[in-house]
Amino acid sequence: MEKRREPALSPLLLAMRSVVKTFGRSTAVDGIDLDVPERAFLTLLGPSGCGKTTVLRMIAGFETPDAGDMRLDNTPLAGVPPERRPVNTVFQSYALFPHLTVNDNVAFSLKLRGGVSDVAARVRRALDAVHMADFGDRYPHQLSGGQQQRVAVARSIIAEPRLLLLDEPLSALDRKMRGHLQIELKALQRRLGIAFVYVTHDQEEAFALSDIVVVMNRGRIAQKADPQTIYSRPADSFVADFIGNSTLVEGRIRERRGDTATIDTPLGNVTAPVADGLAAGDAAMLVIRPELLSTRGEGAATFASTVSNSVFQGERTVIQAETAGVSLRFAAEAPCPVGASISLWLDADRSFITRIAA
Amino acid sequence: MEKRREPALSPLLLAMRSVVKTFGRSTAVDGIDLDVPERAFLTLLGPSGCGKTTVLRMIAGFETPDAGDMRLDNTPLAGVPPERRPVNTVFQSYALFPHLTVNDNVAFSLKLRGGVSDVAARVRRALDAVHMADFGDRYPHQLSGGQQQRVAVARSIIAEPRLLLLDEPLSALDRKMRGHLQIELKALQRRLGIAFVYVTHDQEEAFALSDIVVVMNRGRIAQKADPQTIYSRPADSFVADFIGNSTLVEGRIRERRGDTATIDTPLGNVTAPVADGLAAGDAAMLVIRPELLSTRGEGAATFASTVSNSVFQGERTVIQAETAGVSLRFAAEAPCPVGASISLWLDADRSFITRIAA
Amino acid sequence: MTFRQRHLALPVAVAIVAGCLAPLAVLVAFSFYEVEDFDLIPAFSFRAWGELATSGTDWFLIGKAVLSGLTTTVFTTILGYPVALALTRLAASAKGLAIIVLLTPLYTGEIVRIYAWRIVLGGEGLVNTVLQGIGLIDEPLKFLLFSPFTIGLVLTYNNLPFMVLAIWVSAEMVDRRLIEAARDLGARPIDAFSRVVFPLTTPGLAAGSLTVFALSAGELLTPSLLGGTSGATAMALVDNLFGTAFDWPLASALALALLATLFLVASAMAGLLLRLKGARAVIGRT
Amino acid sequence: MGRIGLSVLIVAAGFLYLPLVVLTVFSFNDSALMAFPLTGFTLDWYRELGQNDNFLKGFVTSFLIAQPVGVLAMLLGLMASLALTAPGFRWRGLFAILLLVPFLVPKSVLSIAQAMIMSRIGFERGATALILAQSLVALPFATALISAVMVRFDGRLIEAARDLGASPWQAFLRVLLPQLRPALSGAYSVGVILSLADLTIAMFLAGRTQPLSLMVASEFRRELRPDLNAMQVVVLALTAVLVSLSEVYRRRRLRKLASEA
Amino acid sequence: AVSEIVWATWDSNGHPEYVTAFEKATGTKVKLSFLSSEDAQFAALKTGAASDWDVVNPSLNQARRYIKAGELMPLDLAKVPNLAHMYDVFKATEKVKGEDGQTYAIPYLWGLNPIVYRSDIHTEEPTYSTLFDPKFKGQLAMRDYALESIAIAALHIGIPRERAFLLTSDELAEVKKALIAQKPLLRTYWQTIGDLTNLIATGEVTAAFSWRVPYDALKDKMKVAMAKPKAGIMGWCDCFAIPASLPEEKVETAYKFADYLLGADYASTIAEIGNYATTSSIIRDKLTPEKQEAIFVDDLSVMQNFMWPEAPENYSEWLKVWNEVKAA
Ligand SMILES: Nc1ncnc2c1ncn2[C@@H]1O[C@H](COP(=O)(O)OP(=O)(O)OP(=O)(O)O)[C@@H](O)[C@H]1O
Ligand SMILES: Nc1ncnc2c1ncn2[C@@H]1O[C@H](COP(=O)(O)OP(=O)(O)OP(=O)(O)O)[C@@H](O)[C@H]1O
Ligand SMILES: NCCCCNCCCN
Ligand SMILES: [Mg+2]
Ligand SMILES: [Mg+2]
Repeated sequence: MEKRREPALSPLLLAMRSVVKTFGRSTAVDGIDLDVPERAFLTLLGPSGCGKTTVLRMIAGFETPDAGDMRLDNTPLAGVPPERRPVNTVFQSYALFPHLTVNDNVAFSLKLRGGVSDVAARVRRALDAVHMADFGDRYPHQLSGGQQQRVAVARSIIAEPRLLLLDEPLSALDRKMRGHLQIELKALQRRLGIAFVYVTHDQEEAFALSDIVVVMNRGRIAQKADPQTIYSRPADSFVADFIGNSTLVEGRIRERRGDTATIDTPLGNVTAPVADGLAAGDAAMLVIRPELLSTRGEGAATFASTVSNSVFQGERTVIQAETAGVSLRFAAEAPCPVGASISLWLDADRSFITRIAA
Repeated sequence: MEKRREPALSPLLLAMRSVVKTFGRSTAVDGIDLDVPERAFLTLLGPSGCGKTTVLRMIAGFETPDAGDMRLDNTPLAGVPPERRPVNTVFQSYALFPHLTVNDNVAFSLKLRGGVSDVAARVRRALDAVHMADFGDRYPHQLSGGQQQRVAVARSIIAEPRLLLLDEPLSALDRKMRGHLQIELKALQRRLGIAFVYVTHDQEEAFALSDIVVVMNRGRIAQKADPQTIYSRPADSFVADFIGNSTLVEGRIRERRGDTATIDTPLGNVTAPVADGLAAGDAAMLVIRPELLSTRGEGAATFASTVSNSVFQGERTVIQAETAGVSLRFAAEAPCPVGASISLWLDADRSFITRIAA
Repeated sequence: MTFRQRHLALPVAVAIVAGCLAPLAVLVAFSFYEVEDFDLIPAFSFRAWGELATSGTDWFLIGKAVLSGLTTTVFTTILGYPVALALTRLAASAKGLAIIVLLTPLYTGEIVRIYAWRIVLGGEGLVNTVLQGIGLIDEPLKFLLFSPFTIGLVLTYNNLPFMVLAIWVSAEMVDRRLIEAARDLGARPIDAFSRVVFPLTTPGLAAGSLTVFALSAGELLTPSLLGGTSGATAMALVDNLFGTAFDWPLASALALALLATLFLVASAMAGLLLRLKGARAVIGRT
Repeated sequence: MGRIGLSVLIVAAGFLYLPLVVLTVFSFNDSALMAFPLTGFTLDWYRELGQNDNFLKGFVTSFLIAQPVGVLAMLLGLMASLALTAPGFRWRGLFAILLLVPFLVPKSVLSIAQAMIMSRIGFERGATALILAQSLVALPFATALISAVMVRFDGRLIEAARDLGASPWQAFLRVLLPQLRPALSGAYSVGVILSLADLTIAMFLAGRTQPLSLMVASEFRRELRPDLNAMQVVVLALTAVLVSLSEVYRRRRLRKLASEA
Repeated sequence: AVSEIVWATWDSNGHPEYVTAFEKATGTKVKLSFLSSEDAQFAALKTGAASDWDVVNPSLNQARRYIKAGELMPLDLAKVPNLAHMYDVFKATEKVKGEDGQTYAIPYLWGLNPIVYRSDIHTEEPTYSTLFDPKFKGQLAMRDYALESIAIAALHIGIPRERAFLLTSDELAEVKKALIAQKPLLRTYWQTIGDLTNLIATGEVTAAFSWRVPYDALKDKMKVAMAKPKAGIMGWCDCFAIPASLPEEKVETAYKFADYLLGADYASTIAEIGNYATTSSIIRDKLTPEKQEAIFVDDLSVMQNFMWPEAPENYSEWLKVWNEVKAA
């Protein structure tokens, strides 16, 4: 396990094709194609109930797809029971064994395997990685929520699988601890060459950690790309809306010139980079990310607007300003009095025109 | 229930005095004083395992304090069973009733009360508020994690208690949904004049929603204040470190003049606002929040430094730069190549000198 | 064919078929026999079934068995729940001891226990002596012994541990956090019981009810030794027909009728309990 | 534990132990009659009992028969419960009905029919026959008890175990089994109790073996003597000791089993 | 020689010390297997569950059904010399003979079933009608046994003792009424003699149709007496018999055992300890008059007064009546 091949062409570890899963009348996963290259860190993002957990459960072997094909190392997964898949999971619900201590929970897979000589040391190391080394003798019900979650993480990484599935593994942790564990996880992944399929609701986490981000919506994949692309060139208005705190302004494309287009919106005409396939006359969406708006900028477009809301969030204050019936959101370093009139500059070259999601 | 008194002097709803709770040998809550005024939105922040849930459980009546006094409306709470406290809880573990549908889970408290005529309508409204109206007939195990969490929120708000305890109520939700629900919760709180005690790991959420933020550390309260104060004048280095992404630089105070002092640090001498009680000669900590550092500023202090890390996080990129053995963190709009030499300006007037935590 | 969990049913089914259904088949055959001079004659005769069909006594006693089973089930349920729930609150280390304490009374032989009850309930027995001693009554209460009351009391006693055990193991599986959630939402302990604990323990209640029903409907010794002149039972009648009367066809027919009736009632009871709103969702999960 | 819970347990224990206290008292009463008033203290009944080695033999026989019955009922009940709760078991309903039969069938009739079949196929009556028949009768009780726990078991834990590399069997041993422990020991105890209390089946199937219940029943046909009480007290004490010991032992074994597997 | 024989019998007939003489004399061990009821014994033989019994114990009045069912072996009486000492009543009985005229069972122990009563409460000696007397409501008991109970009720309503076991359907109906009317007067039906002893000892019952056992057990502790009703005393008698299936090699020993039961050793020990008389006169004259009286052999005419309970032709009807009475 310790010895890993050097990556040749980053071959595919997992391939899912047209995979469908329904529960009774409701379709949880609606025909997705998903490739996980070896050693990749792939993150699933998407609204609550969009099918992320279901995808992980199919990979782990707890749900059987109703249709479609799944392969690991190019071998079909159908019929392979969970224990024979080189996959481990951090469950969204932790699923710690209530009758075992933290140590025994973490040691579970090593003891099963048998013949592992340094179980105690490895358990200790795994618990150290999640800052839980002092809690080895406790039972799960004697731990706080975040502590339980960290044990769940330790339990899954100790087996050093080829593919690790993490279902919101850090959701119950404070920012500081989350930061520590992100670093630990990333280091582990690099050291062992494990591939991760990671579910998180923390977009900063997703962007910071991932090689590939997959945005899901209602059982389908809305976009698959590297974080930068997802962020700056969202495939459609759903992704644009879901990611970040962008303001979306609907309009119609006036004219297209190569990779840019001019769109006619309630804010006026804006010229910006445009998604492939959109042509003059199409209805489209202008995506304005908060950092593209500023009160003292040099951009092309300027909007006179009125502050309608101002919320202190620590490092910054989120301000909402109204202009021509559109609510623009942006971050400022200092609060603004509600009702104040301000001018807003838009860095239109970095905004994006995308298609309207179905 | 619908009719609420106007606030006179924001009288105290809940008062905890020197409350202690131990589990076996470990002390979960170590003598805290906590006041919750009527209609207040109070947030508990703190590292995993610091005692937040335990505080909520004592307020709700599931744990009996080992020592100390708890009063609600100036009446001692000791001996009052949970059902007789005008308090409802969103449990960290949801604790949905597995044998009841979503509708019946949410209707639980109304049906108990009896004589409520519009149960169905109110259930519908509560589910609407959490965007779960379509799931009324499902059983909890047929829901995704985030859906379950939203049902838990709906179930607790429907009874319109005087005090609502929320233990990481939105942790399993995506940013978008979390935003919606934050607005719903805040609106509900205003409309009904309910007081909230809220636990979250999302600091932006805490700052955006709260009237009072309480930072806990190892069963004690490290600081209680409004969000601005917590952020800009952390009571000690623990709070400073825990909140935000500040860089902490240890030093010794050279001299103090009124509310400012000059501190001698590896970065050089910096003059900045200082915490009460610190005097010349004291060891102290300079707190540099990321937004106070910039590559093109006008501040007093300038540090020549080398970029050591740069992480894309969506709206911004977090950059780490080394100078004089100190790692400075700050946010930039665009990534920086690692190894680049940059000059950093510090807005020292807005930084803060605080005491070193025990 | 690879091994699957459900295949475990096979050995069990074989055991029941060989050990129980085969003998029952023999009884079915007997029920169509004739008896002549203490000899069973294989004849396809409906004599036994005809006699059974028209016998008021037989059906009365079958009905009595059902009634006795049901009332005992009800009493043990009412008494069993508080005890079982109290047991779940014991410290883990005390539970092993508790199970022993709970079951030990049943290790005494039934007959000896029955005579102990006579001493407790008799005219010159413990209860009457005490009550007379403190002046609550002048004459001994005769109904305490040799009456339907006695049967009810002792059957409840004999079966209570089984019911407690079944509810208890089931109640141990109820997540305490659910009870807390109910209390938090305004449920008094009694409400938390009826709305959360009860529905979630219906599998245990069903197990306990079946056990108690089967055991008490089939009781023979307690009614006959403590029930006085009201102690007649279908079980005793079956025994009597087999042994004393040597009317095996009728005995077989009666036994089969009794079995069928108890079977119907037990299935209805289990069905009812498991169909309760909550139990279904709980069981649907497996 | 709260005051209410404690008082419930005390009252329950009072009720359950009332007859036992009475027979213990009379086992020390200086009269051959089990009737009030008490006449004086004596150990005669115990002395008499000590001289009657039949009782001891009977007790040992009963105990030795009850153990395998408890174990068999527990194991078969466990198998039946696993089958009943198995996913995709098409014959679940039928199987459940089958399990009800030994529950409800009148035991005397059943054992007569069993005896006839045995004599037909040349299976000798005796301890083995008795153990098998009693286990069959205890089986539904054990199954009901174990199933009640099994249906409420959180399947996610099994998933977690499988995820971590456990085969179904290992997941069963290491995750399900430890949590079934109370139900299993309950099933075992019920088997033991039904076996010790059984008179009916023994009457027809015991053959040359003489379990205590048969001896007590035949003794009691003649007269009720306090040595029966003394015997019962001794039996109780012995059983309590043995049950406690075996409980301790079984817990160890289960734990060991779970940690070895 | 055979090392062991198994004797299925009542524990009161077969205390270990009753058979030590036999064991010493023959070197064969007697293993006692106690019966729980006559019916269980018959059922055990019938189902083959009795294959390990070598000697069985039918009662005189039920012997016929064992014989009819073919469960017993015809006996060679020449192998039981002690038969010579048997009282004539027993010698003469037809109940142990099959339709083939052969003898299948040998009566060896007998007694009578009196009314046992509390003489401090019943100042007049009870008769069967006492058991139907509302004056004693709640203090009376009958045996849970159709044959005797119905016959007693028949005597009570005036049917002559000759016909007490030969009732017509109409008479049975009358008897049934009487028995149902009697129910509220009864404290309970007794199941075993130990049971009845307990009932009398605890004051629950003051008069009951009984065996002699309670009298012997209680006479030193309370005022109890036995009544032998003039209307007709119920006798009982247990028989020796060999199951038809007994292996050839054990038969000799079984005969020896039969002879022992009719011999002096058994008769004197059981008279001494159990207060029972065997069917043999072999030791009668050596007993003290008190002992003779105690076991009813002082006046042999008592045997003439016995009503030997006898299963009637319409026994199943009797049983039905009795079950109906109990379920009423
Ligand atoms: N039943 C218990 N037995 C022993 N220790 C316990 C028990 N419950 C909680 N603790 C300990 O008390 C401390 C506080 O727990 P608590 O659940 O209040 O933490 P928390 O602040 O809510 O943490 P988190 O953010 O991880 O949920 C933790 O260290 C925890 O391990
Ligand atoms: N057993 C089930 N029966 C019916 N519907 C189910 C079941 N399990 C999941 N679903 C539904 O399938 C959809 C996808 O669920 P899934 O758990 O995969 O969502 P998710 O993306 O993980 O959401 P979350 O972020 O809230 O955890 C949801 O709408 C959910 O309600
Ligand atoms: N119906 C059979 C009665 C036989 C009685 N035998 C009694 C033996 C005396 N203890
Ligand atoms: Mg999920
Ligand atoms: Mg917590």
